Order: sequence, then C-alpha cells, then structure tokens
Amino acid sequence: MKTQISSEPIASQDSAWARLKSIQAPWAWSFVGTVLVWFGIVGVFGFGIASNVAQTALTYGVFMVLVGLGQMLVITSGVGNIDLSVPSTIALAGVIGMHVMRSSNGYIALGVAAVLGVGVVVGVANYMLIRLLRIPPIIATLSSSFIIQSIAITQGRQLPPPPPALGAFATGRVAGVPYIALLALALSIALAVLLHRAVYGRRLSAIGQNARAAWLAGVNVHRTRCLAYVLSSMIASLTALLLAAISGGASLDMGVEYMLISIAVVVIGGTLVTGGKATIVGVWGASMFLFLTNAALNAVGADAGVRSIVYGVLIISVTVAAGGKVLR
Amino acid sequence: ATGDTSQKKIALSNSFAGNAWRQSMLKSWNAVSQQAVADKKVAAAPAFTTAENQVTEQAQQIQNLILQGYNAIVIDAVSPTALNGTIKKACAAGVVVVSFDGVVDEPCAYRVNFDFKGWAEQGVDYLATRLNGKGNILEVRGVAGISVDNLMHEGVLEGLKKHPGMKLVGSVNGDWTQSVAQKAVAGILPTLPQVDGVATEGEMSFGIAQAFKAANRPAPPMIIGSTYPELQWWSEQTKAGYQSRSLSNPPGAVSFAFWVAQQVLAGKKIPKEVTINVPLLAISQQELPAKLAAIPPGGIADVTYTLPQTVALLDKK
Amino acid sequence: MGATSSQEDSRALIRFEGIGKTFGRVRALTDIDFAFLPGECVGIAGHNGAGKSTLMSVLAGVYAPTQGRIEVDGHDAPHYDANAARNAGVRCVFQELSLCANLTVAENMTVVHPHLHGRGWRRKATALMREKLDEIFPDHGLKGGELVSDLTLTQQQMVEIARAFTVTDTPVRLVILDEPTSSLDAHTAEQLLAFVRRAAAERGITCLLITHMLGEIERVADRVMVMRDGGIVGVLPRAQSSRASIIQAMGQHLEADKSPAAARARNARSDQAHFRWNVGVKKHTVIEASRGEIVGFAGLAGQGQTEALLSIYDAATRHGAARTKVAFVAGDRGRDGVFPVWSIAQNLDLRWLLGGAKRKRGLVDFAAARELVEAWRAKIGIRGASMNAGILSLSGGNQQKVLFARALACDAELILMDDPTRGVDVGTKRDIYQLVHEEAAKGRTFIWYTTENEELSHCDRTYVFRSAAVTRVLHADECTEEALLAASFEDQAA
Amino acid sequence: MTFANTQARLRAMLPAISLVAVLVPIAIMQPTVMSYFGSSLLLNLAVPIVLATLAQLAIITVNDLDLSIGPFVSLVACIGATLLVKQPWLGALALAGCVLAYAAVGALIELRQIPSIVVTLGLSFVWSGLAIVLLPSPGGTSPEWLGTAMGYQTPLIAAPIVWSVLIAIVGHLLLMRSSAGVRVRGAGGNPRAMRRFGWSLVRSKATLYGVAGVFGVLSGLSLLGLTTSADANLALRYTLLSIAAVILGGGEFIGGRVSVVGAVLGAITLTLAASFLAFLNISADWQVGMQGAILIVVLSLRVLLQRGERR
Ligand SMILES: Nc1ncnc2c1ncn2[C@@H]1O[C@H](COP(=O)(O)OP(=O)(O)OP(=O)(O)O)[C@@H](O)[C@H]1O
Ligand SMILES: Nc1ncnc2c1ncn2[C@@H]1O[C@H](COP(=O)(O)OP(=O)(O)OP(=O)(O)O)[C@@H](O)[C@H]1O
Ligand SMILES: [Mg+2]
Ligand SMILES: [Mg+2]
Repeated sequence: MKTQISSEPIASQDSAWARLKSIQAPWAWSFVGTVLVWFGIVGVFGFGIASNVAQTALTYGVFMVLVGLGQMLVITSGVGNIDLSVPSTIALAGVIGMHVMRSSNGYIALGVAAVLGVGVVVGVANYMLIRLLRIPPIIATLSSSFIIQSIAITQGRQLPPPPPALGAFATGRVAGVPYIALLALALSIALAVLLHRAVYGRRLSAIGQNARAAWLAGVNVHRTRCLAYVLSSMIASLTALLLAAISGGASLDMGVEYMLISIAVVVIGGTLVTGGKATIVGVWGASMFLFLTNAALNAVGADAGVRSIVYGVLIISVTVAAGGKVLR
Repeated sequence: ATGDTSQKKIALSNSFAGNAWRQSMLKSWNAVSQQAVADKKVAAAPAFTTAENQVTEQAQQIQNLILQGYNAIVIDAVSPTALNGTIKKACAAGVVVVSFDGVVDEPCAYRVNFDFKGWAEQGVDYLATRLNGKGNILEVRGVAGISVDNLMHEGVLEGLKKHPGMKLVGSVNGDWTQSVAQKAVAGILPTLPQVDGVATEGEMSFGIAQAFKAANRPAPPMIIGSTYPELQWWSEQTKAGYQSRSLSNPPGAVSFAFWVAQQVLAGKKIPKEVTINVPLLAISQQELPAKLAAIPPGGIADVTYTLPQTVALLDKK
Repeated sequence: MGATSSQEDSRALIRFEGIGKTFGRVRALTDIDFAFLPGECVGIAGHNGAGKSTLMSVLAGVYAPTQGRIEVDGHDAPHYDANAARNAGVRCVFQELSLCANLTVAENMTVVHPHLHGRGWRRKATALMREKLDEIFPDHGLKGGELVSDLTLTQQQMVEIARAFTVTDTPVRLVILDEPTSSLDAHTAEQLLAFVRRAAAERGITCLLITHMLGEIERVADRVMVMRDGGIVGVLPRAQSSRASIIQAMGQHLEADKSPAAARARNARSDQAHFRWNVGVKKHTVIEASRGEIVGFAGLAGQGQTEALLSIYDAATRHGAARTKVAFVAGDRGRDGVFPVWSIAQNLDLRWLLGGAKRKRGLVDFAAARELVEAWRAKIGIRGASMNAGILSLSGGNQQKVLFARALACDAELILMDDPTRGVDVGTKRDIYQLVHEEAAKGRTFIWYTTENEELSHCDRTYVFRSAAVTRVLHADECTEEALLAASFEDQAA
Repeated sequence: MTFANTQARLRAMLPAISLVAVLVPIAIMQPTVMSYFGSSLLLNLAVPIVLATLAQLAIITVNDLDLSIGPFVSLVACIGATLLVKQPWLGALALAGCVLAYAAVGALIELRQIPSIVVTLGLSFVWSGLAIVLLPSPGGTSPEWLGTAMGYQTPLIAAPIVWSVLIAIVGHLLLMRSSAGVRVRGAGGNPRAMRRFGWSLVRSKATLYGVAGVFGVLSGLSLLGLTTSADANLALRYTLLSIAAVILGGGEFIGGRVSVVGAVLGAITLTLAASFLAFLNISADWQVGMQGAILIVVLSLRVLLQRGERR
C-alpha cells in the first residue's frame, strides 16, 4: 500500500530485508483472513455469488470502516485513549440530521453541516472531560455517551425520513461499487495524507508514543489529541447520516453495535493499541474480514451462540497470528 | 374495584429507553399517569429508566424503589427470570408488582403481556396462506438471548410445523433494529436461493425490504410492524400491488398495566397465575390509509387504555 | 595487580571465552576474552555503542551470547541465564534503572531476592535495605516505605545500587555498575566510589564500573578494560590507568585546549537581559539570560534544576508575552526524549517539522527532511545504524546525540538542556561542546543543567541550586570546583 | 519525604472520600438506607460488582485491560444455573476450566506479545456465545447452597458490607502484602527489569489472569445467588463498571499501580452513585444522561482532590 511506504520519509535506503519486514505488516493478516473467508463462502455457495458477496461487504462493511477510522485516530493518540461515545454520537447525529433536513433535498447541505457540527461539539466535550476533569478516556467517553444518548432521546421523536436524494446516494452504485464505499475510500485517502504526509500525523504519532516527550519536543499535546477526538466524532456523525440514509431513517439504536466493533477493526487491522502507529489499510481489511465472517456464519445457519463463539475465536486467532508486533 | 388509591404511589421501572418503542411507551405512561394524578386517582406515578438495559442495573433500581416506599411497581423487565430474587424482596415488602412486556417468572408478580408466540405463529400462517403452503422462508430474529426472541422463534417453528411445504432457509438476528436487520439480511441474501417469505419479529420489515431492494430482489410477503417508515413503505408498495398486513404490540398497552396496578391497589382480585394478554394491534390492507394518515411522520401506530376499558378487558377474561 | 595471566585465570570468578553477541545485523560484541577475578575493581571505558552494556548484560545473564563460552568458578556454564548469574553471586545495576516504580523501596528487594517471603519478609527487606543504604550513602534520608515513583532520580539510583549489594541467601561476589554515577551528584558519587573500593578490598567483591567520567575510573579501578566497536582493545593495569592513557586506548584524541571559557569572553553583549523567568517555589527565583549566552544550572542532583527548566519551557511554550521559540534536550531519554516506534530520522526531524521547516501546501517536504537528517548525521557522527533503523537500535549515547540534533536542527532561539551529556562518551562530548559554542555565537541562548562540574566551564554564568532555589550566581571566572561545592552545600540564603 | 508520604496517604484516602461524598446525600434524602434492611437492600448487588472489580484489578495490575469480564461473569452465572444444578461435578469442572482458560489467555498474551484489549474483546464474544449455547433463553435456577449463602443474615451489620470488607481484606493481603503479590505487581511496574532479573513474565501474567478468573467465577456465582436465575446478558455492564471502579479506587492503567481497598470502595461508590437517581425525581428522558453526569461528578471529585494535592 502506498501510504505505508510513504510513511517512511526516507525509504530510499531501505534494504531489501527491511522492505520484506514492512510487507510482513500486521494488517496483511486481516486481508488474508478476508480472502480466505470470501473463498470459503464462494466455495460453499458457488462462484455465481462472488460479486454479490463482495458488493454487500462493500456496502455494509463500509460503516465499520468509517467508525473504525475515527476510533483509529483516537487510539493512536496514546495508550488508554478510546472513544466509547461512538454509538450515542451516531444516535444524536442521526436525529439532528433528520430534523434539519426535513426530508427535503434542498436541506441536505445544511444537514451535513449540522451533523458535522454535532461531531465537533461532541468531540470537544469529550476531550474537555478528559483534559479538564482528568477522567480516563474510557470512562469519560462512556459517561458522556449517556448524556449524549439522553439528548438524542429528547430529540428523537417523530423523525422525518431522510431526503430522497440522500437515500439514493446511499444505495446507489457506480460500476458495481457503492457510492458510500467510494466516499469511505476518499475519506481514507484524505486521512492517509493527513497521517503520513502532513505534520499532524507526526504530531499524533508522537503524542501516542510518549505524550511527555512530545510536549518537550514542541508538540501541542492537547490540541493534537483534541483534534483526534473531534475527528472521531465527526466521522461517527457522518456515518450516522449514511446509516440513516441507507436504512431509510434514523433511529436511536442504530449505532449500538459499533461500540466494540469500532475498536475491534482498528486493532485487528494492526494499529498499535499502545498508540503511535495507525494503519488505515488495516481498518479496511479488518472490517471486510469481520463482515464476511459474520455473513458466512449466518449463511451456514450457525445460531447466535455458535456465531458469537466463532467470531471471538477468529478475532483471537488473527491477533495471535499477527502477534509480536511490539517494539523492543 | 373502587378502593381509595389517591395516596398510593406507583412507579414504572423500565429497563431501556433507547428505541422508538420504549420511547412511545414512556410517553404513554407519562400521559396516563399525569392524568391519573390530576384526577386524584394516585398520588404519584413517575417512570424510572436504566441506562444500559442490564439485569443488575434494573435489580438495583427496583431495590431502591422498594426503599422509597412505592406501593406498586410496574416493571418492563430486562430478563424474565433474573429479577426474581429482587421481585421476591419487593413482594415481601408488600409492594404490588406488575410486569409488563418484559414479564417475569416470579409467581408473586402480575403479568400483563402480549402473545408473542401466537404473534409469530400468525405470521407464519399468513405467509402460508399467501404462498399456498409452499416456499422458502427467511427468519429475522430479535436480540439473541432475550426471552421474547425465543418465544417468537418457537412460534415460528410451531407455525412451520403446521405447514410442511415451507422451508426455513436461513435465520439471522436483526436485533429489532432496522439498520441491523438490513445489514444482516444483506449479508446472507447472496448465499440464499429465492426467498418467498420472511418471518420477522416485528419492527424490522423496512430494513429487510431495503436489503432485498439493494440485492435487486422483489420484497417477499412479510408481516409489517407499526412504525411510520414501515407503514409508509407498505403504503407505497401497495401501489405496485404489494399486499400485506401489520401486526404489532402497541407500546400504549403500558397504560393497561398502569390501571392493573391501580386496580390491585384498589382491592380488585386479579389472578396472578395466568398472564393477561393485551390484544395485539392489527392493521389490515384496508385500514392502512386511515391509520397512516393518523400518525405523524416518525411516529408509531398505537392504542392506549382507559380505566373502564381496562376493567372491561379484565372482566372479559 | 597486573594484566591477565594464566596463573590468575585459575582463580577467576567468571571467565569469558570468545564471547560474541549479535542483534539481527548489528554485531554488538566480538570475541571477548576476559577473566573477572575476585576482589578486584575493573573499570570499563569505551565510546558510546562500544558494547559495554551488552557485555554486562551477558554477564548478568540477560542476553545469551551468540558465540563463546562462559565459565563460572572454573566450571563450564552452558545454560547461563539470570538465575544462574544470581546463584553465581552476580548482581547488576543496569544503565536504565531497574526498579519497579509502583513498589516501595523495601518491596523492590523481593525482585532480586526470591528467598524473601513468608512472615515478616517486609521487615526483613526494610532492615536489609536500610542497613546497606546507611553503609553506602550515610546521609540518604530514606525509610524504606516510600514508593519508588515518589523518589528523585538520584534517590532511585541510590536505592538500586544499595539493592545490588544486599545479601540474603546467595553471597554477592560480583557487582556490575553500569554508569551508576550518571544521575548522582558529586557528593553521592564520591560516597559510592569510596564504598566500591572498600567492598573490593575488604570483602572481596568484584566490582565492575562502567562510566564515561574517566576520573572515576582513575580513582578506583585496579584494571581498566577499554572497549571499542564490540571488542576489548586494551586492559590497562592500575599504574597506567590515567585519563590520558585510557583515552589513547579508546582511540580518541582529546586536545588539551581547555580554553572555551576564554572564548566566551565576548564583548558585544547588551547589558539588558533578553529573557527573564520566575521559577521555583512560589516563583521567587529569577533566572535571566541574554541572547547568545550559555547559562549553567549547577548544584547537587535533584535540587530543582530540572523543574526550573520545565517551568521555563512551560512559560516559553504558552501563549503570551514570554513566548519564545524553544527546544529541549532531555536527559532522561526513555521518559522525555525518545519515540520508540519511529526511526532515527523521524526522531531527529520532529522539532524541525514543528518549527523551521517550510511546508509544501501544508505537507511535509520529504526531500528537505532527508537532507536535514543527512546533514546532522554527518555533523554529529551517529554510529551503528542506518537512519531508517529504529531509534532503539542505537546505544544510549547515540540516542542522546539524536536528541541533541533534534533540538538544534530547528528555529529555536532558546535551547534548554537537561543534563544532555548523560552517558555520552568523551569524544562526542567534545563535539557537543563545540556545537554549543558555535550555536551560541550565532545568537542562540542555552540553558544548561549539568551534573558534571567540568561542563560549567563552558557557561557564561552559572546558577547554583539548593532546595529548589538559587543560592549563588557564579560568573565564568569564579566558577571553580571549590566555589561550586561551597555553593552546592550552602544553605539557602533567606 | 514527609511531603511524599502525605501525598501517598492522600492518594490512598481518595476512594474513601468519594464514597462519603456519595453516601451522605443519599442518607439525607432517604434516611432508611442507614438501617440494617436499608443498607442490605442498597448494597447487596455491590458484592458481585466488588468481585468483578477485583478481577479487573488483577489484570490492570499487569497493564492490561479485560473487556471480557462482564460476559465472563454472565457465563459463570449461566453455568451455575444449569450445569452446577443438574450435574454439580460437571459444573465445577466447567468453572475450573474457565479459570484455566483465563490463565492460558494471560500466558498467550505475554508469549505472543499481543494487545490484551483485542484478545479480551474476542474472548468476550466467546464467553457470550458459550452462555447463549448453554442457556438459549433466560432461566435456570441457582443451586440451593448459593441462594442460602447469599441470603445469609449476618448479625448487626448487613451481609453485603461484611462480605465487601472480607473481600477487601483477603484481596489486600494477597496482592498488596504477600511477597508473591508484590512480585506480580512488579511485573506491571517494570516488566523489563523483572525479566532481566530472571522472573517469568508469562508466569506472572498467567497467575494474574487466573486470579481474575477466580474472582470472575466468584462474582458470577454470587450474582446468581442474588438473582436466583441467569441469562446470557446478565452482567455485560460489569466490564466498564469494573474498570471505572478500579480507576476510582486510585488504580492506573499503566505502571502496575493499583489499590485493592480503593477498588472495593470504588465499586461500592459506583453502586451507590447509580442508586442516587432513584432518589431524585428526574424526567425519564434525562435519567440516562444523569447517570453519565453522576459518573462524571464522582470521578472528577477524585481528580479535583488530586489536583489540589499536586499543587
Ligand atoms: N510541567 C510539566 N512537567 C512535566 N510534564 C508536563 C508538564 N506539563 C505538561 N507535561 C506533559 O505534557 C503533556 C501536555 O502538556 P501540558 O502542559 O499542555 O498539559 P498539563 O500539564 O496537563 O497542563 P495544565 O496543567 O495546564 O492542565 C502532559 O500530559 C504531561 O505529560
Ligand atoms: N537490543 C538491541 N537490539 C539491537 N541492537 C542493540 C541492542 N542493544 C544494543 N545494541 C547495539 O549494540 C551496540 C552496543 O550497545 P551498548 O548498549 O552495549 O553500548 P554501550 O557501550 O553501553 O554504549 P553507551 O555508552 O552509549 O551506553 C550498539 O551499536 C547498539 O546499537
Ligand atoms: Mg551502555
Ligand atoms: Mg551526568
């Protein structure tokens, strides 16, 4: 992947061995898993459905990618940083977005702006809890998620459906590729540039590795970390809009399943949980892997318990296989 | 019964507030309880909600309500069995416990509920009539491990037993959430042969329909829920000749549970052994336009019960 | 005692034969032969990355050597690991501290003494630790119940040293001290050295002392092992272990031009101090500096110098009148300096990216970054790895050079240095001093905290700290060893 | 030195101060909670939370995080409500197997150097799945002896308080006072040093994860004793609750700094904080939000105190 290599500014002198080692990156495992599961499905159900499976994975796995990208930024900003408010942010943003857009195509732009505004507010509020009250992020974002949930509840009655144009965008595709997948791809590329080509990426990585050292090296720790939280919430908000669009309306519980999933895809994708190293490609690989695994388990008729067990064992296996990615 | 309950306090212990159904239920509770307080029927009737839909949380909440001296507690329980210990404590403290929707096993509590199993069975029967008893069925279930889900699943199996020509070709969990159901169905559809009917557990039909549409398959017959987007979609499909019916558990039935609690406090004898079934809300193809016009966008088709209606229903049984 | 001879070999405590160690592609040690004799004190000197710490890690059983054999008491020890080393009586004070910060001083004893358990172990551990601390550092002021994280770096170092000499079930026969004095002040370092001599002479404990302060070796060592590039290049007997001969053996030539202070006599300095900060308790202490000046912070270690630097840094980075372009050279690399995930190059150009670099449409100019890194690599002579290798593959001293380059390779006008030559070899130190003078001449201001009094001769003015306040300001010409010591021990003037 | 000592003492006092800060308003609003009956009603659900918190604490000690403790407690309750009743031996065996699995996961995490967060996340799916397979719909019954044990009426002071104190003392002796406990904590404080001195980190982690498993089992069983029946989603929220309790009790995510007594107090404080709501009259819409707000207030209390101490 291009972004990977360019993250090493002075890659030219790399020896062949070092290249080989960088190819043996942790994110590769999730792709291997994805391909295996995909072949598994195709093997069992015939080649005819191959593209169908890939398409659904692209449509619905994309939501995992999106929330994962936001979570990735937060996790990269240092050990212990996790955003658990993703589900309630999705609920609130969906609710606000639907209200602002009033089912009318003319208000879509306004709605998008409002939703992004929700993201900014939530992100800043989360970070204020962490910084001013020094509450550990995992608890701070959990607490704030309750409050956000309450606000969403008060606003969540009698929601208008999304504007038709938005719905059409969410379900439309070009050359078999869903628009929303393209949108997620564009966002991923933008983030890749931000992380690997812009100074912000270096600042984020620095505070993720050692906040004190970063501070002493001249990084504005708070601004950098705050931006990570804000971006995470903004991406979650955007996801909310797409979710509402594709499922024909916002609901309070449409984000619930993304709390743990968003963390899972980030870490399975090879981003360091201890912070300092983000892997965008990995988020894609992991999302596709998890979505396809779930679909495959549904398809073979495994019931919920078995499905959950297999799901868990797979997550652990991928992690174990990719293991040893510590620095020493 | 007409005993004086004007000094009595009734609490609602609700396990979850994060979906439209529970929201409507809370709204109905507030409406009926405020009116009752104004009419001096009860002294107070606040609603309490827990944040995480968890047994331990609700158990703690009920214990606190006992401490606060409520005379009756209406419980929408997160688990039918796991609150038993706590409810026993409540009964021992002389509190009237009425469980509703999420009902509990504990014999000392009253049970007001919907016939979930029958609902699911009716759904399959309906599919059987539409499909002439033959076809591939996809089942979309609720949240795994929840008793209602199991009841409805049993109902589906029972219904299928009656119609051997219908074959269950797949089963996914849609968590009673449109977007989750949509994702789950979309994930399994490519691996399925033609799907002739969908057995759902309510409130998910719109998401399911979206998934079929995305897979370029026609929406098969299925029972529709009662939320606005579902009814709206149904009404649109009607133009293309799609026929269906709607069956749902109205959240407003909480008012029924409220009056049951009030009546028990007033001295009415109501059997605890049997579950009192509140009728499901059915909407036929003919009724659809009128019903749809009556609910606001984003709303839900609902019924609420007044005291006389409740008493009438109770006495009929 | 003289150089190794066959007769002495027979009574060797531990003998290395052809020991080699590689890390991936890095050859850290090659073909080391050495016999550690009972009761001697061996000084070990060598440039940064010479392999001193690695050799000691092999001796302590942390690394298994990739080649060669180890003999303990004349017997072959094929499975020589940490436990075998402990049973052989080997103890080690590692270069990076090895205390558990979440445990108390006494609790840290259980880590090296597996036999401390059962009823009353805590009391036993406290007594042992107190006894040893009293013996080595008579005025330590520790009780044993303090959490290590509440101690200053100096106190931690003291605890770690004392712990290495405590005895329970196995006797202590050989103690490795890897740069033990790097965070000790002159006074405690003196106490330690005196103890080391006594331990070797009176109790027959073999002491291995690694240090870049060659004067210390000169004072205590019976033999000096000089290492270069992973090999032993000479073993000097006591009679020849003068500073000059060690340096000669290391292959570094230190010209005797000790005239930087004279060079500092610049005339064109404005009387007006350009910078002024209030630091310390209640902000009572005033620190001033003008452009192009090198200001020293001195005093015993841990008297608030680092805190003063941090509060200056804090003031300089905050928005407001005092905002200055500032860079910081950390002394405690692991905690304050190094980014372990990154390559050497990324570690180096970070400060430059944040200030000084020109951006191309908001993005990093990679070509310019590469040029910068190459320029600094040549300038400070980073040895041992490609610039794209991970920073942790460098030896401690070389990591320190990278941090130095990071601070200088940017637009900072004010450079704060927190004991920046900690663990840096003599040759590199000289390069660093020269660099500091050059940059100061260009108008950069330096504030330099150091635990090595010799370095203060490079400063125009020196603030001497005691109990988080300045007791004396010495100008370059008054900055003698005696004056410093006097000021360091002076009680705070009210 | 006296400064450092007062600092350490204040740090240790914080959880107790938080507890008082929550307890006082509750007692004022509802004086009955101070009675034997009231306190047992208010606190009996704290016992399983306290146990789950200690399980979490064991894992936080080695700088890991356990996202699976909630599902694990649920699974234990399900095992207890099914196997343990019908085939006690099989049930006991299953519980022992669970503890071993926990220890094995600890060893695996260290051996492969993998992040505990993901592994325990995966594990949480496994536990949930097993629980659903074992008990597809809520039900089962608690073994007789368990119900009796949890219903036992202690003289004078309500049983939950007695239990909590006992648990705190045992935990404190094990982890904070014994030399083995100290060494295991050392593995959290400076793993590199421990390895250098020849200690096996794998063994330390396996031990602590095993201990977490034991506390998880105890938590599940005590919860089952209280609820008298189980369900696969019984205790999911214990995961985050236990983390919050450890933090509130003065624990830190890295560096092996934990306090058993503090964590127990933290768990009780959080249990009480949730009860706070039932005593306030807030509109249903805002009740969920209030829980968040209370959590924030309780935790920031700790931070305000700490901040005052730092300056
Ligand atoms: N004075 C300081 N001493 C040591 N480390 C510091 C100091 N200030 C900041 N840091 C480190 O840098 C990070 C961010 O620095 P910053 O000064 O912006 O934060 P802070 O100390 O939390 O600020 P404030 O005290 O204003 O809330 C901190 O997390 C901390 O690790
Ligand atoms: N864990 C490791 N992995 C890779 N290379 C290493 C490792 N440890 C040491 N090295 C390399 O081995 C060589 C010797 O390092 P060592 O730490 O022994 O040097 P040193 O003589 O102690 O230097 P200093 O005086 O700077 O502490 C260096 O080139 C270093 O880069
Ligand atoms: Mg070294
Ligand atoms: Mg020094």
